Amino acid sequence: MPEIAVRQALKQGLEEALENDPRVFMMGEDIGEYGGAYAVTDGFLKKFGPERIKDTPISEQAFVGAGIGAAAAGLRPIVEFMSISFSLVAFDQIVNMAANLRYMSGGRISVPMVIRAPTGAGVQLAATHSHSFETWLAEVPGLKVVCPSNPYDALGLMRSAIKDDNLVFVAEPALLYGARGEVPDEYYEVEIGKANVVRSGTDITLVSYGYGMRSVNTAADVLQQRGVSAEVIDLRSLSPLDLDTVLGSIRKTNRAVVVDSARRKGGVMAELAADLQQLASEWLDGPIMRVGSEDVPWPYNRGLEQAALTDADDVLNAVAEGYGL
Amino acid sequence: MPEIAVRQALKQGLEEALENDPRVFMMGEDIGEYGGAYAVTDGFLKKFGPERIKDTPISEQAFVGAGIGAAAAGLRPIVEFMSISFSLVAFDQIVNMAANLRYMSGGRISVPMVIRAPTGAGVQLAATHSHSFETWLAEVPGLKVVCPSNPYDALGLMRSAIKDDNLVFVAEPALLYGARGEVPDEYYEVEIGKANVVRSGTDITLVSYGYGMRSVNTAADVLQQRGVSAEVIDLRSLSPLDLDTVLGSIRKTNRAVVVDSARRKGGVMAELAADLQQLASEWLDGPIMRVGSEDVPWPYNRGLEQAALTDADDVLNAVAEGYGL
Amino acid sequence: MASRTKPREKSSSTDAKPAKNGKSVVSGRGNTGVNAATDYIELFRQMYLIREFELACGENYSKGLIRGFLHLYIGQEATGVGAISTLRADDYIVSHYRDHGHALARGLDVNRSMAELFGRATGLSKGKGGSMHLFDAAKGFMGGHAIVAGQLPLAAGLALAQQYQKTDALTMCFFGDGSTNQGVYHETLNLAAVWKLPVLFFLENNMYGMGSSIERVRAGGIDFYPGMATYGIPAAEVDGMDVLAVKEATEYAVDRIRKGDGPQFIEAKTFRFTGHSLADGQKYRGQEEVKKWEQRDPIATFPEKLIKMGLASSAKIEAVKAEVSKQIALAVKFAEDSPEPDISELFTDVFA
Amino acid sequence: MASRTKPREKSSSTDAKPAKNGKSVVSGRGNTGVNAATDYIELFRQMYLIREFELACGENYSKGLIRGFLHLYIGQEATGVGAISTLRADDYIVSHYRDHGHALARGLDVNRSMAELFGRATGLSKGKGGSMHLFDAAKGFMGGHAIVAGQLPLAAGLALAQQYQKTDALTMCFFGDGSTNQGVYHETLNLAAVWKLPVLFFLENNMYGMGSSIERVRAGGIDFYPGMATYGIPAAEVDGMDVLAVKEATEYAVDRIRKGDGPQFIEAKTFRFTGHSLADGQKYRGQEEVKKWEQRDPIATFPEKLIKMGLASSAKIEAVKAEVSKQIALAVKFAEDSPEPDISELFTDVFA
Ligand SMILES: Cc1ncc(C[n+]2csc(CCOP(=O)(O)OP(=O)(O)O)c2C)c(N)n1
Ligand SMILES: Cc1ncc(C[n+]2csc(CCOP(=O)(O)OP(=O)(O)O)c2C)c(N)n1
Ligand SMILES: [Mg+2]
Ligand SMILES: [Mg+2]
Repeated sequence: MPEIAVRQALKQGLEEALENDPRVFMMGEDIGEYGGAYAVTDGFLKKFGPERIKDTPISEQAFVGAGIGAAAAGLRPIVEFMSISFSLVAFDQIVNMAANLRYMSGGRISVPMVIRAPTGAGVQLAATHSHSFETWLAEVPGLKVVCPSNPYDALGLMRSAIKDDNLVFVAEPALLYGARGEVPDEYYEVEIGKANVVRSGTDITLVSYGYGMRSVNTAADVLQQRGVSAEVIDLRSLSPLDLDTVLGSIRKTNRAVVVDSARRKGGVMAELAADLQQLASEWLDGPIMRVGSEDVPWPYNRGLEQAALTDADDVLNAVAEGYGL
Repeated sequence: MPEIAVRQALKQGLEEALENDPRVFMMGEDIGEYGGAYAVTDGFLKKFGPERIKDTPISEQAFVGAGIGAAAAGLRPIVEFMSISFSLVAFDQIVNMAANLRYMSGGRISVPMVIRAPTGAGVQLAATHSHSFETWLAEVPGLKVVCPSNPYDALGLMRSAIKDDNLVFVAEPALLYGARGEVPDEYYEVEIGKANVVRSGTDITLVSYGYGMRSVNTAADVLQQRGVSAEVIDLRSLSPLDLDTVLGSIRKTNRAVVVDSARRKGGVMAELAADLQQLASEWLDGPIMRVGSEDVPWPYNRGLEQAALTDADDVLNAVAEGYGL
Repeated sequence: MASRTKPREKSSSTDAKPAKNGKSVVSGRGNTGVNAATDYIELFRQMYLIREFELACGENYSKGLIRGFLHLYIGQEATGVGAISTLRADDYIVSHYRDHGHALARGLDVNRSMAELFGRATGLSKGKGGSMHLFDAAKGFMGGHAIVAGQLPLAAGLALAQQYQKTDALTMCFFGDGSTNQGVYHETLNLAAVWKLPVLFFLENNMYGMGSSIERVRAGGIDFYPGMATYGIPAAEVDGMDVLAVKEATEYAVDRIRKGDGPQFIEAKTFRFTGHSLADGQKYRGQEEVKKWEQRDPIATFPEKLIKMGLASSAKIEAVKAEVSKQIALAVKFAEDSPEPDISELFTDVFA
Repeated sequence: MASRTKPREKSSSTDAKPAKNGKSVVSGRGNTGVNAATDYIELFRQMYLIREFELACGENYSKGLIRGFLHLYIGQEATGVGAISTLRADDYIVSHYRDHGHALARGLDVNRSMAELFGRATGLSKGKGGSMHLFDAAKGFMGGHAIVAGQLPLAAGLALAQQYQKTDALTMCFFGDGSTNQGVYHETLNLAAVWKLPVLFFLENNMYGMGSSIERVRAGGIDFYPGMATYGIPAAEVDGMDVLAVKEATEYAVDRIRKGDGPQFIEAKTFRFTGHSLADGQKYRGQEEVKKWEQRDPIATFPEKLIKMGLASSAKIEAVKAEVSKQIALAVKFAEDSPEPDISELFTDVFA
């Protein structure tokens, strides 16, 4: 199997769709002539032309809203935010318009659309540019949210997202665009709403997604050296959330730590921990331990930023504190 | 003690501040000539004049941002959103500008400002007009968020909010503007960040805030009739969250149900439940039970809306399911 | 204030052809389909239908049978009816929360519209949307949107699809004067112009956004159409109390859009005779101003004109009125008799 | 494209007095305080300081000592220096992420500015803000903001406070051509005009927003100032490569604002000689266009002009250059030698 980077996997997913489905087109700031801020769409303008690769003004509300309208009319728009931090100015369109259209129209209008955006801190862009708003969007009924942690999932989730008849938000960890991994030549999809047991184990369940998988995988390695067998789960999909897979694992391990590289407060892991402790209370040997980044605005300085960011030590500390392992 | 409505209590808090502090002024849509969508500012324009009671265009980004700037320059603006649902178009200003200014300026700039807005579902305004975005704002470092459930707290929290040197978001439950209660003539404040043990009990801790207190209080009455003594806690402040008061109560009752009238998924109660189960694990006889409204867009039809909205029965069911009481 | 309180009768424009108080309403330019008004009587019937519908809504709001926010279209009937009469079945319409008039002019089922306001299972959206969110996708009526100006990019997107699919269909988007102060309005006008989208931006300037008169919230004066030059969008002003003038101005703009000229902007000067919503005590304006505009009530002036011109008898007018009144009474009855949605409906239509 | 690629030299305006290529830079109109440029040499010194600062930044970015996004001001020096030279100590300045030039023109400490870019404890914000978020509240420099156009309402609010406190101070707000497509831009212009706020909207039109030339993202053409009539805001265009022209146009606008006339708008036509940020390969534009503008480089043309006019000797110019180069070298050294912030700083400055 060829090894490619997440960036290429995403590109492949987009390119396939553009080739195979004339309803698919893309919009975003500088995705065309500039080639995309993270080079995911590099070369697309030349290949598919300006009608399908649409450079937009810096008008997030207008072009996301236009994507919603085009989707409501039966097209399959893919909209890129240059950063998930900039999605906030367009939140009303996503949360109030896209997520509610189907419900308010009594099921007559769908919004088959993909929004993609780099997400997360870690590259010293400071407080305004390091957000992880996918954790908020994952709470909104009517939206689906996915977040890949590797090239295989990036391609498989992108394929499913584009085929989905709902708005699917693809949060792309900015720190992982260059991360490499194997991707089969044969066609496959990754189902939205299914978590992935990345590594099976018997002593403790570690759950994360996106960039958080780095810390969790490293922690699992360390634990293994200590003779502790960790089961590692990559959620992949933040909404719908695959509780069953996690519950099944906890039933086996009786212990769980949930880990986010976004801030600790609120978000996906608060939701997950709150649900798990309720649903798995009879199997748990201790509390669900929750790990996340510090609850402060993201600082520019590298040392401070790294101190704020979740790492493998944070995971190991939680394992020790919660379960004495 | 005179009995007044929440609407009047809020009005009194605002009026006092306008009278006593020349730095205080108000901005918002139709707060002046129209008298305010919920009549909280009725009569203010005549009393304080157009320089201090500023009717704004329908430009939430601009006038909230202008409030932030005025606060940064040392004034004490109070900004009203006609509905918290409309705050979303201005989220970037609140989340990226107001919350980060102090951090990014190395502590040199503060934003002593109050934003107030009616919040919540229940009056058949349907999907776009029934949000409870205070649950998102409560996750943002740099912001404080309070939500009163009665006239006493409404006045006391408003006083503290206006005196606070940070941005304090006052979420006012739309269904409670007419709710009456006693308010002393003597000056008092309600400290931001302190929960209130509304009723003490020994068997189970029920936690909520804002409109959710209705369901919780009713449930506590029913439980009392059944011989179950519930301790009832009103959070009042969603950020900072007063974990100590809740933990102290659980230490005594060994049981807890957390209740939100906003949607169940995510939000304040996911955060609280996730923390409590971790911090109170040794005292708990069962899982933290979480209750909230249905995870669907808010429907217009009254029967559907009421079915979606958290009520006392939901609380009682959770008490029974979690603890067999 | 004078400029605001005096209703205007003339039309003017920056680029588009000025609308005259035209005569020929039967334009024949492909007005087939959904609800093309083929004669004067039909225009009157639609306006009267809207008026009676709104009066019935007000009544049933007082009775508590309609709830939430209710925004009536009374006074603005000539605008929506004149504009929408120019459309084809494959065009889209996007509206805001003051949407009853647009919905009825588009020919949405009167019974199901009323039932939606009553929140019943037979409503257009099974009672999930209510007054502010009327939808009928099959008729290209894409809502009913209650976040001020939030509907504009949706309209641009529908138009983008029409352009992408290489049709000559278009999207007509209604919005109010107050909504122009929302940032997304500015963004959408520019985007539509840059991409030459087939969208007609239709401003119903009724002089107030809730309790705020234009002068109090806009520095550029009460006329919006001149500023369209900044976006490179041709713009015209029209007398929104004159259904024929509205129709003619709109036909001209619609024609240009179908030819691929890109977006057009029409500003109709009009007035809502009642409060912003049923909760509005109208403390912010005097009754003389309202009275002045009421003298130009299209429901009264248009049939008078028809009779004077010999185009309709007063008997015919009365017959139309009687028929409409009956229809509205039946719609109210239909709504009242309709069942509430089943509680299971709470969970449907969230995802496709 | 021609109109874009040819740098303009003339100034024009809709309402405000056209800026001539003035002579008298020592205006004496209350220019006391922070950083009033009292003579031509000082203007040159500031421009050269910015240029050298930016070159040093680029170098240290390559070395990995400066990280995150880095946007240089190279080519635009005449704009910021000319504009800011007109301000008083009690005026505010608000900038965007391309803020180094504005910060230095305002007289922010060079060492602490550089240290902030290095993320050190001695930085203006202790290393928490970085290049895009320079602040010095004591000097009225209110940031450095990285959400496009997000700084505009902040500026309006600072001006609102100045008005509320009945001072004749004002707020100068910088933003780029690309930012005008953001909704909040539209909202803020209108709000400031309705309330007659003492704010100077200063557009640095450098022809591109990241990789997008104006024509590709704006339907109204490359001139923004004519559209200000829609907001009732007086507007002028000025040659942003000519520091004296910028200074004079700005003085005129500043004067009117201090007299209580409300907001003013200045559009300076200028050009960034380098990429949008250090990550930009500039695939979207040709080097001839850049070359053309480089011929008008204010760092070269202004001293030439001074020498030709006999207002400065080339020895003096060289002396200034040498002094500035030394200052920048010292600033880099200061930054390099400064300590990293203590990890405890992570948790400070979140709440007051
Ligand atoms: C973003 C947002 N802000 C505020 C409101 C509340 N609101 C609803 S309608 C309205 C007035 C709109 O006036 P206009 O656009 O002139 O339309 P009209 O009601 O006159 O038809 C306001 C302020 C809202 N729905 N959305
Ligand atoms: C809301 C938002 N969208 C997108 C961006 C990414 N971005 C940063 S700068 C920029 C270009 C801005 O161009 P312009 O306003 O002309 O300023 P210039 O860089 O030319 O000085 C873009 C698109 C952002 N920071 N914020
Ligand atoms: Mg209006
Ligand atoms: Mg630019």
